Amino acid sequence: MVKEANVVYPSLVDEDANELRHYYYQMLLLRRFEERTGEMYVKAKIGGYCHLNLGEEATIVGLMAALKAEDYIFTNYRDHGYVLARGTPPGPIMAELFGKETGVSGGRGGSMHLFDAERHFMGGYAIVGGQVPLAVGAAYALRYQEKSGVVVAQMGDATTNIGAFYESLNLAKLWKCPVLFFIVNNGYGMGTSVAMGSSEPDLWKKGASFRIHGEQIDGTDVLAVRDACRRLRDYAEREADPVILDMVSFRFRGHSVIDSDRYRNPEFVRKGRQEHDPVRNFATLLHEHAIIDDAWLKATADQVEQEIQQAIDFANASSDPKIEDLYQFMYATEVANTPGPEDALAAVKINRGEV
Amino acid sequence: MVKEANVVYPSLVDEDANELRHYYYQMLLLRRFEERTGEMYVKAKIGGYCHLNLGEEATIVGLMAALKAEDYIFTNYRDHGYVLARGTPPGPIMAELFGKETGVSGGRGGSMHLFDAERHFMGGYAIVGGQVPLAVGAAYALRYQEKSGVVVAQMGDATTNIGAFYESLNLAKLWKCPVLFFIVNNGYGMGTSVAMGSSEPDLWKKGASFRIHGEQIDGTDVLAVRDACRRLRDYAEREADPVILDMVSFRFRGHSVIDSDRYRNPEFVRKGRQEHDPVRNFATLLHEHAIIDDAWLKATADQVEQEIQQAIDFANASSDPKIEDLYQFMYATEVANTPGPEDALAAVKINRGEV
Amino acid sequence: MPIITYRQALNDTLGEELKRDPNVLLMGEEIGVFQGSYRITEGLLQEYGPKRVVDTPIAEEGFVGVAIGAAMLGLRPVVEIMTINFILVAIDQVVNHASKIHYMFGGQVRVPLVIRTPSGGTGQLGATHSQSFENWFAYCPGLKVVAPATPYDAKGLLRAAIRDDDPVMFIESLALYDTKGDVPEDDDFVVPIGVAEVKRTGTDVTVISYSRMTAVAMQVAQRMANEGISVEVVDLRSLRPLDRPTIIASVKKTNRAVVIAEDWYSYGVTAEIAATIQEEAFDYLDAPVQRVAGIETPLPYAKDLSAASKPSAHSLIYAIRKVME
Amino acid sequence: MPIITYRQALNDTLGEELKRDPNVLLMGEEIGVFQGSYRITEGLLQEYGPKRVVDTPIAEEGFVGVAIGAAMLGLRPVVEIMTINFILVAIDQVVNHASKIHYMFGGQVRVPLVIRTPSGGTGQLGATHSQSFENWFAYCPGLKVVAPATPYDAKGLLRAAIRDDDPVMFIESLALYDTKGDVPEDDDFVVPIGVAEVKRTGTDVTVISYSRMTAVAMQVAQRMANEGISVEVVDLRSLRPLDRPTIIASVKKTNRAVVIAEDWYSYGVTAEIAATIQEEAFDYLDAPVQRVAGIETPLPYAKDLSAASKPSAHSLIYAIRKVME
Ligand SMILES: Cc1ncc(C[n+]2csc(CCOP(=O)(O)OP(=O)(O)O)c2C)c(N)n1
Ligand SMILES: Cc1ncc(C[n+]2csc(CCOP(=O)(O)OP(=O)(O)O)c2C)c(N)n1
Ligand SMILES: [Mg+2]
Ligand SMILES: [Mg+2]
Repeated sequence: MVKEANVVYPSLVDEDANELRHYYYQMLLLRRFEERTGEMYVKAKIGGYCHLNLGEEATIVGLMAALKAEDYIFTNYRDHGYVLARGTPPGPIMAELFGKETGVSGGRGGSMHLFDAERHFMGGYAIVGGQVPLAVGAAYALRYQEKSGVVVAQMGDATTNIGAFYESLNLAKLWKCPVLFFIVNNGYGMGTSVAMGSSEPDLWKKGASFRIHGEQIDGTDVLAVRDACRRLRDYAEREADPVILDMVSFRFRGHSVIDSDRYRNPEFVRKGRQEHDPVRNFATLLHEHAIIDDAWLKATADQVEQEIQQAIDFANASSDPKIEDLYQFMYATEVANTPGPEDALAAVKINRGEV
Repeated sequence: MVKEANVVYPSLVDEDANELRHYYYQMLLLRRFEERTGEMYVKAKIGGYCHLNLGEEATIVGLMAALKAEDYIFTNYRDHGYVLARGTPPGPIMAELFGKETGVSGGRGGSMHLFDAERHFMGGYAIVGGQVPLAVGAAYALRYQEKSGVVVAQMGDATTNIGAFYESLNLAKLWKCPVLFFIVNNGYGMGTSVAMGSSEPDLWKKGASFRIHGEQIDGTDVLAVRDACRRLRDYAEREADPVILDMVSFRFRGHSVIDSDRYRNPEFVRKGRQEHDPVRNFATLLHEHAIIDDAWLKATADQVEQEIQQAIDFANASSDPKIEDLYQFMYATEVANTPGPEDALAAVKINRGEV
Repeated sequence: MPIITYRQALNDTLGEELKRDPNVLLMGEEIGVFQGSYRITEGLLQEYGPKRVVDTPIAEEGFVGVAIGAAMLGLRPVVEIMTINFILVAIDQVVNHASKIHYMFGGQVRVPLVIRTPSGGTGQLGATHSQSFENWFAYCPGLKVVAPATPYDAKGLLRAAIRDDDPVMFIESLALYDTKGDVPEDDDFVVPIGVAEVKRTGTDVTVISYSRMTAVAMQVAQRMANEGISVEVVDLRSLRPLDRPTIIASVKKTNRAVVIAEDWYSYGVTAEIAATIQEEAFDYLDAPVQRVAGIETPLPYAKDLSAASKPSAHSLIYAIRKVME
Repeated sequence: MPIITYRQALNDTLGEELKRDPNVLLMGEEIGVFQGSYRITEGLLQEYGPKRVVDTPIAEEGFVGVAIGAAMLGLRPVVEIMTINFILVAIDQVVNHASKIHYMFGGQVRVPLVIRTPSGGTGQLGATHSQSFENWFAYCPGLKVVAPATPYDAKGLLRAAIRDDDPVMFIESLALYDTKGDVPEDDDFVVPIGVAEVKRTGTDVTVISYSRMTAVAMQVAQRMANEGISVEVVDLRSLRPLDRPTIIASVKKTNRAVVIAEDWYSYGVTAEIAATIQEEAFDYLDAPVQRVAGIETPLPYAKDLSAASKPSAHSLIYAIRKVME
């Protein structure tokens, strides 16, 4: 177990400049997608609970840069950025947030329950810790079927206090499952600090009771994240052994869009956003190394803006799921005595007072 | 965290001979109580599931020698020995196994659910791991009420794989609860060896993810157990800090009285019973130190036999709980619309075909 | 009587009970520093301090178990589970332990525990955040289950629950928190557990409901009155023990019954009430008991689908008309 | 057709499905080395090896979750939960995840999972080891819940469940394991999920039941025939989907119904059946539907109290007589 020293990248000579620019583009896409999502929520285009990835862009983009197509990802409810960075177009994601038929989950899931089978994005799960055993199960299946690949079990810091997490660590180690336990350590579970929730606040050490290796990584440095994820992903795959990644980042806003964040000192938040902004810091770095210039930044910002506006337009233009499709995804295997489209229409009409 | 070296007692000069004899007496009482319980089960005097403490006598007697009256004990289903060694007379315990009104739980609990409020024996709980958070809660209450004392959370080795155990470790450490996590490591959970169940088979290390100190102790040596429990009990009380005790012992028979133990090699079992018999080994030790002689052993055996026979006679002579008392302990605070004795009689008569 | 919100009634009661009895303490996620996910515990940490108002890690099974164990030693924990959906990870502690301890150990120890949690849900909360499980708890002997519909009952039942020596599941509803009503100032006012209330008298049909659906039923009863249909509303208030006599007395008078609950239709609360009525008032019934409840899918997120899946004033009116045919 | 035990029918079916489909695997506590707590999996580890027959640690939440995740990637796990009492620690995975994944993600992924577990209990198993929770699962959209009463149905439904692409709760009963009956040898024989069966035809009264209580009902029907009462027995077999048409058709014919289940009376399975019948066959009923179910306490251990708390042939006969009055 090691707490990795923060790696400093004095030179970016070994990097592919296009790739670096792509990371920045992706992080900005996430940033703006989430900011616009917040706006759409205020406009009541989006309902229910809605959690943003603001401040966690480097964690997500770095992870995705390290993963291969055959890998799988299971996340919690703070899931927009993951599916976006995995390559799902913004349109169907925004459409899902709008509850439209064209959404990634057909409008049935919403913000907390995104899914993209094609890209191995295996869902957002909104019960804290619930996704973790599922991820171990997916890794179990990979091993069973003798396939390559690893599975990411994404979670927040506070999730490491729930029983399902620990049972999962034990099973993953015991059954040689290639799982990255990917902890997005934004310092808080709602208003509860890591130290208030965990008797071992060094989360990367939480594998100690299970003989699982863990590392702490600066989750605001996209290259540090990518490198650690690549190394540990390959380790997990090669050795069929789980690992813990403790990704330290800063939560820019409240827990969800409706949380006014009144328990955090405003000065603390202001400073955090200034110092730990993964998007701006990376822009500065690329600028310093003359990999980007102001014109490129402007063009990229414009492009991102346009893409997200298109996504919003797509979502707005999309249809709601049809009422008669209420039971559509009830069962994968049809059996007797289950309701169908007519039953849906009849029941809904009664509930709406249309009969 | 240390794995304690097995302490050897070359001389027993510092020990009170009467106390040593009492330990032997208690261990023999447990041994014979359990053996007779097995017989009573075969005679169908006892029903349901029934788990014996055979081979674990030193663990239990050593623990009880270390505890104070103000301490509390929560156990799993393998609980007969604990309540016996805590001082509850054998009669009401056997009566509970027989399902009699005079039983320690009024005949309502049975083998897995013994209880003795007066002696702070806070129950046997038959859901694996279920007792562990309860024990933390009791310790929490002691601290809240600023009382001295500690709480024992007894469990088996295989119980250390369930989520409730880990959540309890975290809460106990975080909230400064004086809990002894008392793991009776008999090597198996039913037919599953420790290594098959735990990715960290050194169970005393399982506090590592929670900053909890743990020790492994020879659970077949009553003095080693007593000394470790005294020391760690006092530590837990003084520092308001939980500890883990990994008590290695040997399970003499199958998991429960109806388990034929066919998954363990008979030779392994024969050898284990020979080498790790806490009762016989302690007799040998006391004999060697001239603390007991054959006459004393004989007299003690006779006394134990008599006590247990009296317990069986007591249980046999006791009455069954009355049918009209079926709802008796339903609620502590009576409220409206709950059934009473007449309802019980009426309902039972119907079920029995007496109407 | 002052008019306050349901939220305020709960908040006041928690504060008053904290003050009254030093053994009362609150536990739960985000109830202190965050001041409560739905602000039920607002200000209480500030007033009573961290010993009495305990923020917990996300470990429902663990801290519910801790609360049970602490109750066994004489504390009186009032636990908040953020929403009833999350109690599934702690349900073993509630059902396999709390509900059985008093009975199974022959009455030697009490478990004076309250678990407060909002059930159901409106507003696109989605499949995992909008369920109702109070029927599960109502099924379990050894528990008491209450579900107040008004600020008055919220206060009276919460007080009764905290002072009761048995484990009480206290079911709330997000949609009720902002509703207002009269609440007595009397310090010893309680609403008894196990007793339903006829919240409105009527002669043509009895509507039986609890929690948020009682609010819906009261509105509908008012509307139906304009149409000349006299609706009696029986608010169950307690699901366990269930006040069958009050239900039956009402149905014997009106000869018609509709049961409404927000949970899923099959195997939900309405099933028990309908079964009870046909059993005990069969000869008085002029029509089958109608059940109104949630459509049986994991709740879809999309706005229209979501809204259309839950029972409403419309569906209640439809059922009343049907039973009056 | 060969006559075998219910246990053998399950054991055979598991073995055959393991052989038929390499993606089928068994998981659970003590199913391998120990050969099954109730010997349902006897010999299967020896025959199919540790890859296909997986002994798990005591971590129900974890391994049920692992099974769900593995099912999402195409495996077809058949999980044994030692008894239904222990599923409470895993119920979050079943209800908040398995039951919702197909629907909530718009049909993109399937969860072909079977959870086998015995429910209920006789013989002084005590408060924590003798409960029935199938009503809880039957309540949840997205699950399928079956509960066979005979070796024939055990085989046919287990096969259907394993070949089904949805999560299926497969409810067994300790007391049925040693019962015997005909089982077809045909390799493709299945019993369809969601379909009840009239196990005995009769004209005077319909008894509706499932699992062990169907065995009781069949015996009682035989006895009643001697007394000149013709009992029709409807075996539900599936609790979700519930085959309401078969129940209603029978009751419309006999005009009288008794429902019997081993679970607790209030809010149990019998409530749904009784409510359904009064709803859909009200005008055909000559008497209220009678419910026969367990007495509502944590099951006491003492022999007499324990035995007297569960429904029996006696209580069924009593109810039949009452409904015939
Ligand atoms: C079992 C359960 N308990 C409580 C909640 C409510 N809840 C949702 S998110 C959250 C905080 C989680 O914090 P963390 O794991 O750090 O993730 P973050 O939100 O910071 O990304 C809580 C308590 C839940 N969804 N599930
Ligand atoms: C949650 C739960 N799962 C499974 C069981 C069944 N069960 C009872 S005891 C036991 C083995 C426990 O082993 P261990 O903790 O080592 O204790 P021991 O029996 O060896 O004393 C199991 C699997 C249970 N009672 N509860
Ligand atoms: Mg966090
Ligand atoms: Mg063991």
